[in-house]
Amino acid sequence: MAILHTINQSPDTGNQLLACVSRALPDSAIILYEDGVYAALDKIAARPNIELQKLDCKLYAVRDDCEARGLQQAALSKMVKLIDYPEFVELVTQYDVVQAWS
Amino acid sequence: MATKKIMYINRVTPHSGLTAKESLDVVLIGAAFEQDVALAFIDDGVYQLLKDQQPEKTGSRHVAKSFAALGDYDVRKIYVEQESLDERGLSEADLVDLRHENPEDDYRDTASIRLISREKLARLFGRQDVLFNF
Amino acid sequence: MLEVNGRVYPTDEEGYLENISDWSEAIAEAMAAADDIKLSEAHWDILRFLREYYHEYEIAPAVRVLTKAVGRRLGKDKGNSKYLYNLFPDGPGKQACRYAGLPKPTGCV
Amino acid sequence: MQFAILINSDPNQSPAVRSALKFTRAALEAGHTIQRVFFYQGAVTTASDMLLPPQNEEKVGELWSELAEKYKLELVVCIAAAQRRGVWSEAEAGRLGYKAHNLRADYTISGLGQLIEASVESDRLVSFG
Repeated sequence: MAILHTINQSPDTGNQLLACVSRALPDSAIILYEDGVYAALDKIAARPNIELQKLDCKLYAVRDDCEARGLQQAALSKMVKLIDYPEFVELVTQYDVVQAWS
Repeated sequence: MATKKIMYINRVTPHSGLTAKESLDVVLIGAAFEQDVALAFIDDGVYQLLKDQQPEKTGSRHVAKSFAALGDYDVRKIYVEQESLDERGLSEADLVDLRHENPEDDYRDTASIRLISREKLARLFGRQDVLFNF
Repeated sequence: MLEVNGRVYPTDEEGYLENISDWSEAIAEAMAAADDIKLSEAHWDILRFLREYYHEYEIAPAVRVLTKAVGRRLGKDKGNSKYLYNLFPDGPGKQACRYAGLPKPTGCV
Repeated sequence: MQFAILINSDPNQSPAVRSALKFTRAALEAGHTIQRVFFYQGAVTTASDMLLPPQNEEKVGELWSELAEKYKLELVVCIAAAQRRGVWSEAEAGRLGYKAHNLRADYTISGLGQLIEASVESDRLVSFG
């Protein structure tokens, strides 16, 4: 039973991302959206404690939310795949349950 | 109606707004639907279960007191993450004692709180049909 | 609003007391009288039980929970909905909680 | 697949109401169905007809109405959360003696049971905010 995690907070606003990363299992995926996309910045993704590159799970960020915030694709971690809402929907159908961190 | 595994994950402090109370409201109303229900307290959510809270000092609601009624609502599985307690210097002795009558054991009075490791709880999340986060 | 012995107590539009601390036995009797009910010792058992339950848990229990909790604490002969509905025909959750000065039961909305 | 949508955050404090709208629209356009959209906690103010943002800002409550009309969506506002935050249907306001009411057309006020029912009867619960 694989989990789709969603994160909508900047890692420096709350501790959603840390809470998620410390509990994410290898077969799960993480979608960063709204302010959650700031974690896709290469520099932040690589921070100690976060270290998204060490996670085995798949990482996605919502393209509109990145572009709205002026995050250029070149500045984002290579680990992160940009998605649009139809792909967000598709991912929800592929995973067994959604863990929407609050 | 089908029976699903529903877990309510509580991750916020109890006195900073309505969230803890509004989370409990969902649990209490949901109890009438006779689903397979569990609560989990992780991160700052473990503060919700601290005993000796005196919310009347600040005019907030006493959710810890209300949790004690969960047994009457047939909510019997209350998971508390061990690491979240450890990180805050807390132990089970600091928490309210929640109890229920266990229908699988001749309705014997049974403790509802189960300490669970972060890793096991993370696996348990994946075995649910529905996750509510508050 | 509810007037008892010359004093006026604020209630919400459904007749629940706004301040739980305003409650007295005279208030319960006045609420019951307005519904043409004379409170018996059997009614008082339930009302006292509800007061204690609320004091302990800060929850006005829904009828299903009330039934079970009464059965456990006051005996199985009282912990069934027929017995409770006989005492409180408008619904033991709502009516008994109102007489006991509690808010509307959780689970009624 | 059938989804239940839960939205928790105040539309003036968080983009959650808007993100949920985008998700719901994408799901419907992909041929999925929406069991119910449930507005809880701060999100209930989405349903107020008496919010007046400046003219250059979108009314997200209205966008939901448009989507609801097009796809016959059920938009349900939690009664307990709504009463706390001043969102009233004409019927509820009348019953409790308030003169004003502000629930937008296309939204209904109901209990938390609707949220539980939607989450049990759909394939996935997706929460925002």
